Amino acid sequence: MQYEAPQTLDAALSLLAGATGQARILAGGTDIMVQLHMDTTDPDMLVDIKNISELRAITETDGAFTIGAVTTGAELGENEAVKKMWPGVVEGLELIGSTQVQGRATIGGNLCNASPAADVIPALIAANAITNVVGPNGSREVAAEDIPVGPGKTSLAQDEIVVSISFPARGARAGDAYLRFIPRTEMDIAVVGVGISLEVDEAGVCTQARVGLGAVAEKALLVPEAAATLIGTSLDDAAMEKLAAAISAACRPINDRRGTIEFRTDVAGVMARRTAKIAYDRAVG
Amino acid sequence: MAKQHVTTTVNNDEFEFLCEPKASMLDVLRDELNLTGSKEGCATGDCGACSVVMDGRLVCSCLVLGVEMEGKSIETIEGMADGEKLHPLQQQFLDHAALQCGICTPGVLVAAKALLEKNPDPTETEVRYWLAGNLCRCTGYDKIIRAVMDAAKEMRAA
Amino acid sequence: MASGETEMEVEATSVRQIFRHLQERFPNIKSHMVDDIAVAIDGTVFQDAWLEKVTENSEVYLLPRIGGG
Amino acid sequence: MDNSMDVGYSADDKELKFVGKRTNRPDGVDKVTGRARFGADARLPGMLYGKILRSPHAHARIISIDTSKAEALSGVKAVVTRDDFEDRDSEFVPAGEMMVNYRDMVRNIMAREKVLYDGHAVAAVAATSVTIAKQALKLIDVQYEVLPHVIDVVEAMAPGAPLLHDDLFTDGVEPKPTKPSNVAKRLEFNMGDIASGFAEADEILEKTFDTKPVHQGYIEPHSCLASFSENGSAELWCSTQGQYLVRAHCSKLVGMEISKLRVTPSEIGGGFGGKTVVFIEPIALALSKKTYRPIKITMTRDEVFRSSGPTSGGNVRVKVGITKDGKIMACEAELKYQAGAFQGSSVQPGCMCAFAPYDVANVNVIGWDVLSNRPKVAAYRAPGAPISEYAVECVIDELAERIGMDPVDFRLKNAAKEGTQTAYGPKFGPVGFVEVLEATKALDHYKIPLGPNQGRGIGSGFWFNIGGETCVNLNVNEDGTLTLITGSPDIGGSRASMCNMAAEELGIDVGLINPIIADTSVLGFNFLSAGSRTTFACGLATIEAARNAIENMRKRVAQLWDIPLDAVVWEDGAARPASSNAGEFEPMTLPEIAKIAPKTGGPIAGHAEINAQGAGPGFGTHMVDVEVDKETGHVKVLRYTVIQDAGKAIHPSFVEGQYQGGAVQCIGWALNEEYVYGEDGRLQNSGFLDYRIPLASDLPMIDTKIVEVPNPNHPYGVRGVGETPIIPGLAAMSNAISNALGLRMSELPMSPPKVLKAIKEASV
Repeated sequence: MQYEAPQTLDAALSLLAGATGQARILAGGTDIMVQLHMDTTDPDMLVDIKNISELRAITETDGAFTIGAVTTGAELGENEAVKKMWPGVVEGLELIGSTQVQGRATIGGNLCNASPAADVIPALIAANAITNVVGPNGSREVAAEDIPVGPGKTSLAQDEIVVSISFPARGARAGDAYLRFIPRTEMDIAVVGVGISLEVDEAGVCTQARVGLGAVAEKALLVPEAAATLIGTSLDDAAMEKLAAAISAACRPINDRRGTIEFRTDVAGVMARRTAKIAYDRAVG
Repeated sequence: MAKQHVTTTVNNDEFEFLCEPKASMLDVLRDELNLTGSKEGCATGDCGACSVVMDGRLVCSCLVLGVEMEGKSIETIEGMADGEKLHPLQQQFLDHAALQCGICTPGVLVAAKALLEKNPDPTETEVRYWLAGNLCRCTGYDKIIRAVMDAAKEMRAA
Repeated sequence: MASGETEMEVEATSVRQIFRHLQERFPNIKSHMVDDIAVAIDGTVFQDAWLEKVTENSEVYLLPRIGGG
Repeated sequence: MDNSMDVGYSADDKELKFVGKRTNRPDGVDKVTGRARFGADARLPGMLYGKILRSPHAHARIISIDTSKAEALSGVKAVVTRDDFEDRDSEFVPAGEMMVNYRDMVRNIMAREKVLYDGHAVAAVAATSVTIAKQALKLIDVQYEVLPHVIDVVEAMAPGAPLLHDDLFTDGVEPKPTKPSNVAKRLEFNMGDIASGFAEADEILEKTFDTKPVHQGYIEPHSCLASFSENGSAELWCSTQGQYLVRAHCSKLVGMEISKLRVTPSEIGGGFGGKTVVFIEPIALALSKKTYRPIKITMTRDEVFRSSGPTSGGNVRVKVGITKDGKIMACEAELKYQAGAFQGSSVQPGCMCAFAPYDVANVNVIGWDVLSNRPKVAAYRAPGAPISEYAVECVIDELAERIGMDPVDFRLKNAAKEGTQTAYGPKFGPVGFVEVLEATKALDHYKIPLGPNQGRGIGSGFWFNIGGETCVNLNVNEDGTLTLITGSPDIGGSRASMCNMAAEELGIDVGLINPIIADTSVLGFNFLSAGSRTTFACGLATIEAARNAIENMRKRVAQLWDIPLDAVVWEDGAARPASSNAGEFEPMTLPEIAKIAPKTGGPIAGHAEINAQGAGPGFGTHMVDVEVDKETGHVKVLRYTVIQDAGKAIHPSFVEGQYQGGAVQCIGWALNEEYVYGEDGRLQNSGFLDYRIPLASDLPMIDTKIVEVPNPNHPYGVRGVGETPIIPGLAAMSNAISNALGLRMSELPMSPPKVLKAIKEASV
């Protein structure tokens, strides 16, 4: 295996384009290192993208944030501006693994690892985040929910790199949240994860909402029918019941060592209600 | 598999070594640099026994490639005491009997030190969550948490 | 104990002598069973203690050896 | 041992200077600086790396093993398979921990006719690097005939279940079975008349409980370094709870004389019973014997879970009858324990402990030792007891609730005490269960009001504790310091306890004693650091060695002063004339005696070679408060208190540590830990990510209350404390959750899906 740590995006792209055999991008490495140890990946080349400055930057333009793909959980957690605007996204990234993992795991890595149970993806989906991708043929924008296509699989080509993730500007009365269910209090993979972002009017009525749902399907899902249950309501009990039902209906989980179909379907609804409440409280302020 | 040349700093000492690209920083520390204080409990980032600080960030050395040490500054358990003077955390761990078998201790100490440098006055809950990635099977964590809290107090008073 | 007997009186001054009596009386007892037995003499448990003394009125119980983690 | 050993004084009648004090841990600084050398920290010049090929099948016949391609790989120095280990006859021999059958052990360390579990070793390679060794494993061609497998204990007992061994006939049933089965053994313990006991009962409750296999979860993987010499001797460095047992097993499995194998125990990174047997050590020796190079083998975490020795899962039916005023009249239980792929589960101690905490006239306990396609179990803290006592304590708690009696009062009413006849054999000597329960009742914890969705649970537990073979040398050095040499690996601070006792005896400062854990060439046989024996047995030997050293020093002084030995006494670290009648002599201090030792007969030492007897049983009670999230089934532990009789806490910090660590292992076992197998019989959670041991963030502080009812068979009253703390917590947790929810659960772990399911079923 060859290891390369290019300093520029162009150099990284040409390494990927010129690779013979399998080339993989190394961001935080918290998944790839485990796969290397367990002998479940054997790439011919690893391209470490952490030294590329555009991938590290966090910028804001008129309330719209762009976060570099290799921003770690620890770094994002220290950025007060992002935390204020997108607390749910920060929560999603910060919930991954331990303090130690937080020092390494990146927002782009968690997205591109494409785990069905990834914590940041439902939050990104809810936030309507756009992924900025570059490849040999230039750049393109891809909605966060369109990056993963199945467990460990993305819609990206081998020679494409996620440079950053952009978040739209939004009104003052907006809030987002991410909650997951795990058996312990830390260190576990989500059994269910729900990200919700919403905006309310002056009367506290929800005008816009997006709901992302993780760990209950082959990939994280955008659930518009769940969002629809919130719009036009003040998240009263009836709306919350409808939300839970819509979420449970969207679940198509499996039985595995982390949870049963029945449990995941039930708890997804519970988590959705709790997440919505937090997002709403943040929006109302 | 061609080895790569790496220059790095560990506990303020400069090291040069040749590294297999797949080797982890933990492998390098233990097998190349003979710094066996960092322990391998899982090699998958789940136990924290290999915790080190790299350029100011607490990381699991099993989740970092050895070649990524190039140009970095690493702090391990071996650099924690100042000559014969133990770090307050080390002394508090002894005073509190915060270790039984001692295999998790280096990782816990490195992680706790990183916490106190960032947050000199943590609550018990903050200590518990910061150390959630450091598994200890012997102590039930009680004496570890007390030792960290008391070390924080001692360091604030100093 | 063999043949449904659960209590017996033996004359012995040591644990080893008790075991000998048992093996004479119940020839089917395998030697490893004797090795695998502990005794309690008047409430105190002894393992592998052939030479331990018993007195005339000692209450001796046989029990399986105990290990631990 | 000389049981008439003069105990001198009881713990009460003298001011103790070091016993009972929180002294510095002699190995502490090395362990907080990273200097301490654990199993994987050793290396030798010319060292090769060993890796083991493991079965991907739960059950398969090995048709052939072709290692030729692996052997041809550059850098590979040796390959071993079943052919490199001589077969052994089926014969049970006592080898410390339990009876051992080397025919089974030789098959467990390297599969022979069949692989019997996912992860069973099939071949091993020694190569110049780990990378090459791993590559070589891929080149070994093993042809398997895959066979049907069975994982669950009840299914394994059913007629027609896939058979692991076609020559296994159930022992202990009449008439002797003519057909083989997976049931290795039936055992039964009886006392009184169970039928009439139930006839006198007003309330009878019968329930069946299920527990899953769990792993000890020590953080340090097994690791060893073996070096065979051309002269037929070998050295072995490894992480173990007993270097002498490693020597016994390895010399047998590798075929060498005991004197030619020298085993050095590394610092041990946790064991809890799991490091009482051998897995990789004979393989490393065999590879070294082929290459005459040092061989290092370190298990990965995946291998630790798949291929070491977790504890049994069990299925336990309990029936208890009580009078309406709370007297237990009859107890019955049937225990089915998984042994794994070879016989020898912990069902026997499980049976013996089941009802031991209670004074009951009529008891019947039946145990079954059952094989299935899982790794052969090893000990895990009080092996067998947590499973049976969990079931019993849940039933006891529910019965107390039925008759409206406080659960502590109910236990107090029935508690075993001195003179209580146990079902497993002896009558108890002095025991502290009543004192433990009274201390429990007095706790502030017991009075704290609970909020909504919160519950409080109590559970109690009993463990025998043991003694065993122990040797200690105490060398008086020429500068007046002492070197204390023991053969018991220090798994949680025992060096400090030994030094406390030696210093107390010698009347000198504890800092003058330097303790060393010896390799097998230094001392005679020492049993394991297990069974809660170390502080008791190694402590007895340490005390005896100290007294022996004192006697030797008194002899020298008596000769110098030219007075009889009994005219010289030892007080406060010095020899003194017994009275003014003995003559006028200035006391001679230990350093003074040591300094002139060459001129008075040569070096001075004390030693002891004993088989420690008379261990004192340990009783404990745990009290826990939990809060249940009724929408998700998630359980949060709010408060936890461990109350246990230590006999005497030689070093209170490490006694508390045993209580706290045991309690948290209970929490893990109760809430989340379990071996999860797929339909294919393969383990699905062989890492700390999905084998979920408790984290710092999951827990509150663990409060402790040390009760001290001295064991009369130890000079300071020690009972041993390591095992009992893992027993009471399983039922305490279950009872707390039951109390919070108003429903009773009867399986472990009480993971969120199971708790939520129980809530939903109860609300239907």
